[in-house]
Amino acid sequence: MDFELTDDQIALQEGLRSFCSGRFPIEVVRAVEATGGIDRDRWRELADMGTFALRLAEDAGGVGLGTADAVLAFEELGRALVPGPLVWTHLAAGLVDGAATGEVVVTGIERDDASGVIEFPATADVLLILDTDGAWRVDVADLALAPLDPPLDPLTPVARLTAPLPQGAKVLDAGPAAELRLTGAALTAGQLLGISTATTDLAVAFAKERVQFDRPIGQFQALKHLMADMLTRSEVARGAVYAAGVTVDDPEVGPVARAVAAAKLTAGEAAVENTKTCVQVHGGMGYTWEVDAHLQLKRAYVLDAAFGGREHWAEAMADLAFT
Amino acid sequence: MDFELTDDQIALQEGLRSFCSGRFPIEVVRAVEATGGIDRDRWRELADMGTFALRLAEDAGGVGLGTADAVLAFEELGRALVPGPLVWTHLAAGLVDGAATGEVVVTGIERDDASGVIEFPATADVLLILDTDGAWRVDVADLALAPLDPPLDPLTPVARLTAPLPQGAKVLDAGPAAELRLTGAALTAGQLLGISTATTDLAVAFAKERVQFDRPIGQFQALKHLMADMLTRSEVARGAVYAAGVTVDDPEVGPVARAVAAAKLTAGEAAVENTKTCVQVHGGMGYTWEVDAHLQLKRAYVLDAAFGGREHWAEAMADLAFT
Amino acid sequence: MDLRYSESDLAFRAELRSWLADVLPTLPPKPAPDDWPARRDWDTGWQRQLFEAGYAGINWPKEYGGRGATLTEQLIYLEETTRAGAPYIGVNFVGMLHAGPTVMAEASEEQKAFHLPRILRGEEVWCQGFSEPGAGSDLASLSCKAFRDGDHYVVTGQKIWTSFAQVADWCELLVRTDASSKHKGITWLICPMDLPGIEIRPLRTIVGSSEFSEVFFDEVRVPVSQRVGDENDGWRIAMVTFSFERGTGFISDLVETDKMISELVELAKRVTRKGATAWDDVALRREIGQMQAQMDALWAMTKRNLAQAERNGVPGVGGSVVKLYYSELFQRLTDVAMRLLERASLSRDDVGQLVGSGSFVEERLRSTSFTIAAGTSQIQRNIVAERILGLPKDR
Amino acid sequence: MDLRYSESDLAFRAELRSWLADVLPTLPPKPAPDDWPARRDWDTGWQRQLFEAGYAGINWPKEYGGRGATLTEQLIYLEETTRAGAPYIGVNFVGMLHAGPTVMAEASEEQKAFHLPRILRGEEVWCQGFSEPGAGSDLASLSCKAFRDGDHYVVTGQKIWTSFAQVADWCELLVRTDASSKHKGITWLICPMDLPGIEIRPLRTIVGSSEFSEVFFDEVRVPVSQRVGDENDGWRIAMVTFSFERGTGFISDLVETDKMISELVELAKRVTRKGATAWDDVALRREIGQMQAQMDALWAMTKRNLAQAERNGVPGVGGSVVKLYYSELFQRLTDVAMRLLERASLSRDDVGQLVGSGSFVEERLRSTSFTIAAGTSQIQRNIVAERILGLPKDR
Repeated sequence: MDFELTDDQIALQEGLRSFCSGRFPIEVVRAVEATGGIDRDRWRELADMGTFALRLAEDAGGVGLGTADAVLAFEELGRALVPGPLVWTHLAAGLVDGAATGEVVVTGIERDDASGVIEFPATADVLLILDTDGAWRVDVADLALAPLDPPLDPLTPVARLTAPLPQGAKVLDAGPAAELRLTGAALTAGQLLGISTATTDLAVAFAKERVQFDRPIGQFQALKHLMADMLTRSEVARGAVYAAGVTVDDPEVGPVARAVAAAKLTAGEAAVENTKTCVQVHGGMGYTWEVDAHLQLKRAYVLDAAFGGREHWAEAMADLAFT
Repeated sequence: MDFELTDDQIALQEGLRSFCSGRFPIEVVRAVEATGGIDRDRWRELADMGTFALRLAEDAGGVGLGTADAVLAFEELGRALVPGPLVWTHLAAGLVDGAATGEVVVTGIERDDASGVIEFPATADVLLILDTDGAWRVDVADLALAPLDPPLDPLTPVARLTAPLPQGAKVLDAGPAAELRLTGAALTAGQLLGISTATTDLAVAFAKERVQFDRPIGQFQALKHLMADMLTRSEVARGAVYAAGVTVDDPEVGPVARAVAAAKLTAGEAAVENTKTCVQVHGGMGYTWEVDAHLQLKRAYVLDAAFGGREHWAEAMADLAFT
Repeated sequence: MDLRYSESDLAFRAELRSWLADVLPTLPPKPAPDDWPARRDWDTGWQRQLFEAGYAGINWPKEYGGRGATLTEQLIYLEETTRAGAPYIGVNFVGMLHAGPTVMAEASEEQKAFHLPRILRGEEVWCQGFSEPGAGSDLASLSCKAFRDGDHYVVTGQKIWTSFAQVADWCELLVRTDASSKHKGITWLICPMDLPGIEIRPLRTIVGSSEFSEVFFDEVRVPVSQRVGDENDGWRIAMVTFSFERGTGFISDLVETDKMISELVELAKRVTRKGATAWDDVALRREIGQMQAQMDALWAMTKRNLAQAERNGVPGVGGSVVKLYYSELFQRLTDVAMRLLERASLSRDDVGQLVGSGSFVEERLRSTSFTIAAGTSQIQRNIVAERILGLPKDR
Repeated sequence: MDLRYSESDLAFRAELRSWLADVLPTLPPKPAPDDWPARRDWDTGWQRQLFEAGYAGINWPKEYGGRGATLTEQLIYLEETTRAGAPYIGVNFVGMLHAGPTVMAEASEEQKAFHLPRILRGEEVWCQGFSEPGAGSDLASLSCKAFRDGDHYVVTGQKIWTSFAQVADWCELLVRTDASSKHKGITWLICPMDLPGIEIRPLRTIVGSSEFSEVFFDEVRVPVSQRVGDENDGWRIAMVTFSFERGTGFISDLVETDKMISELVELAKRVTRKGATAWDDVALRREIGQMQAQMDALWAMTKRNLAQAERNGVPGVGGSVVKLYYSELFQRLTDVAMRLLERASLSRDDVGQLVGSGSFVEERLRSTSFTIAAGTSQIQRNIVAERILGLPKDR
């Protein structure tokens, strides 16, 4: 047992981080509001970095890495607030032609999701549907959609289904589809973890700079303690998120669903609570569109609701651990 | 509308407070641990102050005041941690001979309380039972009891019923018994409010005195804010508790059960959270038997569980307000 | 302790309720959120209507056109208008709740006679020039400076978080007139917003709206006669403003919060999961029941504050307690809504049958400011700890 | 990242588990809680048994009688012993987890050779003389003073919160040797507890127990040879002790917390209300599910801390994070139990069929100390904010 990143994993993490800061600086991220949440050129660059093909076998044109590695990559994507249906397109790699290479953008939904909310309706090509029988694909162009404006997250446009979901073409059976769902939750937890860390960094940097009452506000114990709690939530969630990745790859080390439950729940908690705190630490500036704190907050809520919210996973954990 | 204490109410409050500090200083309170939770002489003094006969009509030998006044009195009894089945004996005044005068000590239980826990088993004379059909009396001497040691609160000794409760002799019909239950909850909320205020005072006094890092610890923002939250919880609960008293007396001003729900829930919250915080503010000293903080904490838990805990009242409030 | 409304209170409530029932359906449609001139017209039109019906400034003195009634009637007014869904105070906010009461307490007779009736009649719109980029929680460190030049103050500097600046006629403006003293070097001016040298740049908020602006002053000449109180006594006067804000200023927010709890229940009844409605979920019921209990308690406390203000004339620091408690309660409430909505929370528009879902999402975002604006929760806790509990000041 | 246990880890776990299964049923009955001599015998007897079986000091070097194994094996040891309900470390706590590791890191070869094997064999019991009535969170302000008199330090002063003082042979004692400096005027002594001038007064805790004492020193003569490290270098050495406490010192508490969650579920299944068990209540299930998720996350984080300690040799400040999180989780857990038990929470004895109810009540009281002892949560948050996040120090 050595639950620390390997040198390869550190290299992957650093590679993604430098890619994101180079190609997805916040101005680029903010600009996708005007283009339906996706910039096709940058999307292909994401594909070139292996974002979608990361876990695909090498002989299928993939990178051949595991979920533990993918979680690290998605942490970086989350940290940089990279927009788009990243997790769904990643899950679709190998199931939907062109997903792995970034030619086709795939969004997704659970068939029993009563909200009928579709993300990236104007820019995604394919909708992946998960249900208890398997995974299915539908062309987004074939869906009856009504606009929903404005979205919660300006970088995650949404629409609403106005007719029942078509059955779609089956791309996966029930068993592997269930695994796909858990993988999706684990990767989303990775993004949430990235946000929870980024927002802590943003709050701390601001608190060191901002002076009130003749001292940096980070010297006030009340704010200091808020930020200590941010770090605590992030670091605890990091344990669970990394463990979930490892467990998906190697179910012998523990029950996969339970590991994913712990990851999704604690990462959602860390991201939502930390982004709220970051806004608070910023005071009035946190309430502006100009400061990035609101983008982190909004994305945290979007991802917290994806692949099962905290209540879902709390109940699932109770069932998994005690029955 | 003038939701401030009248001069008579202020006089009542001050009278009780000075009585409690004179006759129930903490040494006297602590000493009842050795005598089963009650000192009969002091109990009669409580009766002489009108504690039990307060709401009894003057022609029945009572003081003829209302529940709004009784709530103020019980706040003071709570503040001073006066021990004994004060609420039950007060409720029994007029129903059980000798209760009003302090000759007979009355404890009580809800018939459907699965715990079967009886308070003051060795010292109370009569057990009052509340159920959906009314109120009933049983002699404590006739109960089959097994000891429970040690009690949560050293000043609230308990035992457990080892046989089903006898039916008892009916002393009240269903309707007035239901009112009695609400009054009991309101008076208990009064005690909880008193504790939440007393424990705030204790924490603040300590924080002004105790020096660490060359300054009074009350200057540290983290502790300051903990205590600000104590005051906030207490004052909000005070509104609800006083309103509950007024509403019991004058149901035209609002639904009684809802007013009691708000009072019992917020006062329980204030007392439990504040007493925990008081222990924390005291640091190591809060963990000792010598400092009174633990007695407040333990009593807060005892009273929070009496006449319906917070979950009970939260659910009741949802039903009362929204169905 | 008496919670009964008097006969005259009850009559007032009945009369107001019936007036609202008549008038509200006749209001013109609301203008677009960012059309500020139209919003000014709409909001001041409503203020004028209130004035004509005798409902403007319930507890303002009659001599300025107010109703001269009790705080209890003010409470009833806020309850009834909020519950009936009457228009929000809107652009009249600063005039009615901040600048007006301050002018009433501290300004000269001429200033009072000029401004107060106009505020009540909806003829004047005010904005607030207090906060600066460098002076937020530490407001007294403000640096927008003014020097005397004959009969004028010449003002240069920047303000921020100025609501309705685009359409305001007047600004309650705090300026630094003595750089050698912190609290005792501040002056309170009534600044006409049409003077040369004032530039307004709207700020975009977390919800994308533009009610706040940055306001830049470049050698703006404000007549000395526009000063309220003495030179360098502006901090004390500003504290009067805050005591109103922290006193009874939050009552309509409380009524709003109470209403939101009921609306959350309605929303929960519309959300289905696992073949039942979310309102059948006992955890949610307890959570909402707890919040309603806390809300009822807070409301009861407010009635106590009111009774104390009625007796002593001045609202106490109890307002900090109200603000701390309701702002966190409101945020919790909207967070419960976010969890309840699950992926239906992804839009600020109502999602299908879930009437109201969008407004809860919007309120979740908007309410992030509740623990920040008008004194952060951290500042409020300091106030409670130091002024009520007497704990030693930070050093 | 690898969460697989190695073959040798698995073998160690199997062997230990089987040994525990054999040995635990043969243990004599536990002595009464306040019979300290009997408890000393019992606890040191168990330590001796561990030693003889090769399980004392899993990660202590072999030269002192330890097993010289990895931190992973230490983790397995703590998991298996806690899960099997093996005796708590008891009076060996200070020796095994505080004084021992400090002696190992900082003491002379003679001191190490003398004490370490004896601690492992259960022949020495230690207590801690750090805190004073006036020096709690601000430990460095301690005033128990020692002056040199030839080959002795003469110690006069008072210590508090000294666990097991009644039966300890040695005390890790911090004394003030230079009043002119705060942190650099402290010396770390190994004080024999049988010296003349030492008086022990047990303190009664919130649960009525007497494991802590106040210890009074009246001109106690401690040989200079008993000093660890240099004179006035004791603060640095004490920090070494804390780094162990804040490093891997909480692992058994985590295992204990995890076990308590399962026991809470068992208890919930025994509590009936409204014709169902409390475990059928979805709110409780979610609450417990959430706590289990947090616990699993914390456990995973601990494995990361361990991997880092294994690589770098020294446990990091991550221990503050562990302590903050688990202590509040544990308190929350016991608070849930109190609500669940309703009036059955009125006793620290099990109420009828509710096996375990009493221990949850006791733990609720006992755990009030978790956010206080070994650095309050306030101090831990300062550490996290200043040392990990680099926020400026308070002034």
